[in-house]
Formats: sequence, C-alpha cells, structure tokens
Amino acid sequence: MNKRVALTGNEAVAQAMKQINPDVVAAYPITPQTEIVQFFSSFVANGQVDTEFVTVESEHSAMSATVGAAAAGARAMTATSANGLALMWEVLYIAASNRLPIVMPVVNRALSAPINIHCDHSDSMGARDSGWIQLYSENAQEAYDNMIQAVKIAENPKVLLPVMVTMDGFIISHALENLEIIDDESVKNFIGTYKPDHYLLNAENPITMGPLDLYDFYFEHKRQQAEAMKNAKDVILEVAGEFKKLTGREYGFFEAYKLDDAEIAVIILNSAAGTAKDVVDELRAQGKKAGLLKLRVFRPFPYEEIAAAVKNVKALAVMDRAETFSNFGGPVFAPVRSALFDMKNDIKVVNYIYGLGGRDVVPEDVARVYADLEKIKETGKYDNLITYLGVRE
Amino acid sequence: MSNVVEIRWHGRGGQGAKTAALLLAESASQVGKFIQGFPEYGPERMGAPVTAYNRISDKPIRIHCNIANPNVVVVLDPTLIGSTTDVAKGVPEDGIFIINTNKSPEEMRKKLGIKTGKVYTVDANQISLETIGRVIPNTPLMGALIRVTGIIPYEAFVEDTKKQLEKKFRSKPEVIEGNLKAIERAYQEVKGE
Amino acid sequence: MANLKELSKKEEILTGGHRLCAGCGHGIATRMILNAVDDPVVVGCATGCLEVATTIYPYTAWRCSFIHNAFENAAATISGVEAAYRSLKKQGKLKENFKFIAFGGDGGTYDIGFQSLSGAMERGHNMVYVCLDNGAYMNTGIQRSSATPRGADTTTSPAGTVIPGKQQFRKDLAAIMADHHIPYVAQASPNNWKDLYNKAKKAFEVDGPAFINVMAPCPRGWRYNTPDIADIMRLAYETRYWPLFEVENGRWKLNYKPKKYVPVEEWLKLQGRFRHLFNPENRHIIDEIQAEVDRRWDMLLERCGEKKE
Amino acid sequence: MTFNRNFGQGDKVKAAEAITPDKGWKDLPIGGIIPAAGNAESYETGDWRTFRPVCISEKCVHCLMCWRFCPDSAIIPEDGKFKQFDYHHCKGCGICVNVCPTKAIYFVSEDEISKADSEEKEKI
Repeated sequence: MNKRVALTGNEAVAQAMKQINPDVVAAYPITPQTEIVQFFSSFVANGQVDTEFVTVESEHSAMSATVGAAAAGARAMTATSANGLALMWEVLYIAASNRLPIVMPVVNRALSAPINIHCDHSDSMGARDSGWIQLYSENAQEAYDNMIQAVKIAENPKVLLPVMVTMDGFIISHALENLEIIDDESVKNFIGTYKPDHYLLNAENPITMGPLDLYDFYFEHKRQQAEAMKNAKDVILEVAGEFKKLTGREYGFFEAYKLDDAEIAVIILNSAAGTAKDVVDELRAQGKKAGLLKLRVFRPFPYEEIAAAVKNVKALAVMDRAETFSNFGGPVFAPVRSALFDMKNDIKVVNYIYGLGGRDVVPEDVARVYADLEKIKETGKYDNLITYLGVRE
Repeated sequence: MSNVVEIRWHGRGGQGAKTAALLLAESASQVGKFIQGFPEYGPERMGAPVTAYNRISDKPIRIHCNIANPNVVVVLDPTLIGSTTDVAKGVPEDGIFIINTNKSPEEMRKKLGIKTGKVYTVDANQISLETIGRVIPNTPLMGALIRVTGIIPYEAFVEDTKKQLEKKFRSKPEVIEGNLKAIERAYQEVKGE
Repeated sequence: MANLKELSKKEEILTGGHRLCAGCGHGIATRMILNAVDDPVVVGCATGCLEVATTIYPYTAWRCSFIHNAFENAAATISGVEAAYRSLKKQGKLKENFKFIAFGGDGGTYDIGFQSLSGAMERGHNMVYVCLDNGAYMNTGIQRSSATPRGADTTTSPAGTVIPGKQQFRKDLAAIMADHHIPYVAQASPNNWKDLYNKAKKAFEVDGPAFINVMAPCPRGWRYNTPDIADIMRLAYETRYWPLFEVENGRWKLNYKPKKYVPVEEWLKLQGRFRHLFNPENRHIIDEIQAEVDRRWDMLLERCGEKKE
Repeated sequence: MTFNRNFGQGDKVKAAEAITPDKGWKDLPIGGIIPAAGNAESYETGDWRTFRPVCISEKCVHCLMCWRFCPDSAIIPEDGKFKQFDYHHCKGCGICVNVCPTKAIYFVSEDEISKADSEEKEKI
C-alpha cells in the first residue's frame, strides 16, 4: 500500500495535491513554490485530476478565488511562498473568519527587503495570528503526510479552519529525498468527501457570506473561531491516530527526541531539526543528556504539552528561523517562554535566531547552542537571552 | 553519519549538474539506499558555475545542510578548475575527483594543485557527442562515478536509468539508447592514476 | 422584448429592508440588472455601499447566494465561485445551472480592484462584472477615484482656493475592458432602463466574461435634489458625458445618439459638486471638460463607425 | 412568460430566529454566515421617511415606471399592475413621484399624515 519513492519536497506536495484531487486550485507561481504550481498544471493538462485550475494574476487573487471556491462548496487549495503569502495577508484572515477549510502549502522563504529567495520562516510566522492552523514539516515525507492530514483536520465540523502546511524552501522543496507515499485509493478514503453545511451553490438554501458584522455580533464570531482553534488540538491528534493506522507513521503536536531525561534541549522547527538530531546523537554518545523538541503544530500552540515535555530540562534553547523585531527574540521563543511561566522549576530559556535568508545551518552551529546550554546548566546563568547564530559580528 | 557518501557536482548552468545529482539519487534510492539530491540555488543562469550535491547512505539521512567535505567531487566542466570556483575545497585526503576532460589524471592533478586524493578523468564530452550526438556530459559522468565509487551496482544503475529515461523520452528511443551507451563507455573508459 | 408588465412578475432578488440611502442609484441599477437573470445566481460584491448596506448582520437583502470577500477582489472571488461551479458540474456533483455576477463601485473596480478584474476577464470566466459608477469612494465619505469627473469637489480633491476640485479627467474603463477583447462590454444608464435591461440580458447570456459600466448617481456625493435622479442620469448621456454604447465580440455600437447638442454644463449645474466651477475664475475648467467630452465623443463615433457630426 | 426563480426558503425562519442579540457565541451560526436569504425584508426602513408617496389610482396607467425606478423594492406590483406601496420599506426618496408620467403619485408629509391619523382617531 505504501510505496517508497524519491521525490523533492515540491514533488511530494504536488503528489499529495493530486491524490487529494481538489475541486479548485487557484495559484500563482513564486520561487520556491513555483514547481508545485507547474507539477499541478501538468496533472490538470493530462486529465489526472478533476480540478479546475485558476491561473490567477496574483497571490491576492489566488487566495480570493480560493475563498470564493471554498465558499461555493468546493474543496479548494492554493500554494505560495514569502511575498506571495504577504500579498495574501488580508484574505488569509477572511478565509479563516469565514471558516473555510482551505489547505495551503507554504514553501518557507524569507520576506523582502532586500529580496532573497532562500529559506527562513518569516513568511508563515508572520501569518501566525491570521487564524490558520499551521503544520511544520521537517522533510518531504512530513510535508506530504501533513498535506493529507490537513484536509481532514480542516474539514472536521468541530474545526472548519484553513490549514497551512509549511516546508523549508529549497532545502526541502528542491531536494530529492526518500519517502513513502500512500496509494490513491487509501488517500481518497482517508480524506473522504467534503460536504459543507452551508455553501453558495445551493439553490435551495442560498446564504450570505461575509456580511458587515458590527459590535453586536463580531466578537461572538471571533470567540467561535478561538474555540475552533482549541478544538483543533483534539482533532489534530485524532487525525494523526487514524493516519498512523494507515501508514504506521506517527504524528503529534511535536516530536520529542531523546527528551525524557534530557537536561539540555533545543526547540526547533522544520529541516534544521534533522541536522540537530544528528548533533543530539553525537552528544549522547559523549554522555551528555541532550534532547530536542521538534515543533510540528504551531497554531494551535500546544503550550501545556510543551511545558510538560520539557519540565525536567535545566536549560532550553528556542531556535527561531525568523525575527519579530520586538527586541524579545523570535516568534517561537516568546510563547514557549510564556508556556513555562507557571512551572515550579528553574528552567533557563534562551533564544537563538538562525538561518535567516537561507544562511546554512551546519551541525557545528547546533553543537555550539548545546555547548552554551551546557554552560547555562552548570552556572545557572546565561550571557545572552537572544543570540544570533551564524551571523558575522 | 560516517557511512554517508557525500558527492559534490560542479558544472555550469545548462550542463546538467542538478539533473545528474537527482538521477543518481533516484537510482540509489531504487536499490534501497537512503538519498538526498539537491542543487545549491542562486540567481544563476545559463553558463554560470553551479553546484549540486548528493548524500547516499544505508541509514535514513536527517541532516539538512550543504556539503562542506565531500568524499567525491565530479567536475562537469574542466574550465572551472583554476577559475573562481575552488573545486577542491574541503575535500578530505582520501577524496575522489572525477573530471570530464580528454587530459590525463596526472595533468589534472597538477592543474588542481593537490597532493592528496585520487584523480580520475573521462572524456565525457567526446563520449556523449559520439553516443548521444550532443555534448551532454552528465550521463557519462554518472557511469564513471559508479565505476570509481561502486556506490550502486552497475547493472541496477543501468536498469533504473533506462526506466527513468523511458519516462522522459518515450518518443525518442535513440536518446535512451545513446545515453545508456554513454554510461557504458564512460564506465569502461574512466582512467585513474 | 420583455415589457415592464412581464418583468414585474419576476421575483425580486434584492429585497427591501436594505439600508442604502433613500434614492440611491445603486438600488435602482442593481434591481434592473438582476431582473434580467432567470437562473439561480450567485452575487459577489466588493466592499462598498452596496455590500455594506445590503448585508448588515444578521440581515441580508439578498434572496440569492451572496459573497463579500474584500474591497479589491470581487472579480477574483466570483471567478473562484465560477471555477467551483464548473468543477462540480463537470464531476456531476451539481444539477442546477447558475449565473455569476460581481458588483463593485468605481473604487473597487477602476482603482483597487482593477487588477483582479483584468485578470478575471482575461481568464475568461463565465461571469458578469458590473461597475456601479458613482464617481467617487462614497462608502468612506466621498473621496476622489479615477472615475471622478474633472473639477468635482470631493473630500480628497476639495474645491480649494488654489486647486479647484479634481484635476484629472475620468479613466475610460469601459474602453479598457473592451480592449480585453471579452465577448461583451457595455456602458449603460438606468435611466434608459430598456437599454440597461437588454445589456444585462446579453451579459448573462454570452459565453464568457461580460462587463457593464453603469452610472449609479449618489445624491449625497453629487449633491442634487434626490427625486431628480432620472434627470441627472438623462442629462449625463444627452450631454454625451456618459455615452451609451456596447462592444459585442469586438464590434463597437453606439446605442443612443442625442438629437441635439447639449453642453455638458447643463449636467454639471444640477450638481453641488460642480458648483464652484461656475465662479468666473473657474469657467475655463468647464470649457476644458467640454473639450474633453467632445474629443471622447468623436473618438467613440469613430470606434462605432458613426459619422462625425 | 412568467418565471419564478423559486429560491428555496430552507431553514430561513429557523435561521432568522437563531440570530438574535441575546444569543451567546455557542448558539450563533459560525463564520458570520447568514443562512436566511432575504431576511432583510423584515427590517423596517419605512421609518426613515419624512414624506410619503401616495397614488391617485384614477390617474395611474400602470406603466410601472415607479416599480422600475424604486431603489427599495417598495412598489408592490400584482399581475403586471401597480398594486400598492410597501410603506414598511419605502424610504420616501420621491423618485417615483418624479418618474411618474401621469403625475399619479404625490408626496405628503408624514407629519400631516400622523396629524390626520390622530384626528381620525379622535373622531372615533
């Protein structure tokens, strides 16, 4: 049933989209997402999908048309990166607020300026408060698996929120890796048929979507959205459970790697997590109690689970591949540190900003972070709350 | 990590360095290896020096960064040697160089200015010209690489490459045949010191 | 040709109880246009007066399905709905036939929504786009747009002591849309309701995208006596400021030729937004407006293969 | 030919009842969707009016220009003829008064009407 193949991240995501066979895809090319659009175009051109492919003139229109299609009652998708995601900004909120279960791969790329085509997480992290569920992927396998799970999560009646599935631009999107893909029929059965309650193309029950909603109801609608995001936690785990039955591959809010007895640990997302795991193995071989938490679900933010997972750690580094320019570190750092606030122990939590604009992160970089943590663990003190890793001073 | 073979490909935009890395990875994957194949992306256009990479291993590969110390360096275009590209950069003492040139390994060693490592040469341009009808050095170089490194069994590699080429060139059997012949010749003709 | 007797028997798509201003041109134009559609219809709307006033939660004045997305993306949104329709139809998941229409004001169409409109038209979606042109951003309080006539006093092109109102002439959007070479483009006025009805009917019937630019006066922004809307609309085409024409598969056709030459100031003088132009020091602006109206009229005659007067 | 688009009524009544300001977030439809198409019909805009159009039925030729030009769907036709004004929605813009070719519609101040109404009541 599972087939072992070699695909690039973009091919894997396009493959997932082909198997999902959405009714509508509206997309605009942008490096490094472009290949997804190209692959998908060829599926359409060769009649391998039932999809109407809308070749919009911008990402703003990509998300707008996707919203229109989803509102109409279709399973609708798009894909983007960086500036394209930024151009969608306004409509991201509308997709989430209208409770449209859109699935969108985001191939992480740095935002301008100066213009840069390589990986960091400034794009998706910037969209973290738009009401979208966010799933991060370490490699092509996870990107593929997350895409398929995303459909089921998004469309769950307790959720009905759009989902972003991210992977690192070039590092994953353009790299050929091994992965296992599921057969078409199993994907089809796994995601099921999309049956919305209310949709535009219903002559019997016409609806109005996107009205003017003022102070008398707007707040209630936002409260519902907050609840849906909360519900998403259970649903994400439920879907992961079903996915494990199908594939044997295990997913949760995060992957805890040698974390149980760890005294020093790193929290990290996406492709650099793989590099960091190799470093953990080396440190373990040296007898050092190093561990790692690879965050998969950033929205909803699993703060209780993270706190529980690192409760025995003495020194923790949160690694962010994005800046918030808040003077308080990266976007993962602040909520992680806040999640640990109620804990009784004296855990030290520091932040490392790394890999901006595609700056390569090598094992030595990660090893340096663990070395710092070792020192913090011993002294109970840190020199810098926020460190820029791999930047030239 | 030590059982990972790391390969760096040097070429010019349009010569197929990226394609070679991806094809090799695909073939290695087919014989059950764990693989990575990825180019280094920049704003390069046709003609500019480009780099592509492979990791091939018996165990799952988790590391995601560029390759600094490749076990094998393949040079698709000998004019890159001595240019701003340092093709020998980071190569360990037992590193392997496979160079597309009609010159001897000894001459190339001089040109590379290295004392350690093993140097192999093969005239992939001439081979591809004679077999495929155009200068496409990437496929013959793969043949040479298989011979020198033994990373994939030759028969399995040929079989898989054939399958992959069939997907791409279904309507052009002569292209498939030419490429396979190029691989075979390079496999035979690659010279060491 | 349908007559009002018959047309009045059709079910209203836009119900009363919406909150457009008393005497708003949007209500008139929208009702007339939707009167021409027979299939179920999905309406998309750009942010603007029509959208805001017809869908104040929890009320909606739309008896059909309606979607508002944002200001600049009505065309893209409806193109998504239409794509969904085509996909679901193709897959046999939907039985009914639907028509699709997007409404935008001139702000949402000439300006911020222009790219989205151009894209949707170029892609060839089977949809009608209607611009309800009241010549300014009325929803936010009468700011100038690229549809605002030269000389008009708006809140961002106020008639000041140095700059007397809007400096530029209006963008000729219908001509730009005609240059997209879509099956149907028209400019219309609700005052000539038969003309507008026919144009809407054609727009819904053509296979592919259609665009109609409809004058929809705003009593507040234009500052005229509310009940006089018909006169305002009539003078707009009698003075040739707002010619009625259509472009069907690339063929330009003039739908109405005024019997006699009526100077544009006859139209201007009914509206408070042009009052300052009648001060002696601004007289030259009226002359410039007249010259531009004449120039564009001649150009239109040429396009329509009509003899120059 | 007559045609009715036959928009379904669906859960319109139920939905309209469901959306009331006393409801908490758990009891409202999600996403700000209004599942009650055309429910604005129940919203009164008639109280915006300061002048009221009145029709002199002898003068009316049922040309329906008033129906055609009304921005508020406030002319109720019946079988292709003018039947009555919908004062629940009519905002009193006066357009119908001006477009009527036979001057069958005139405008009365709502003040006078309420005065007349109360005098009528007093008589009774």
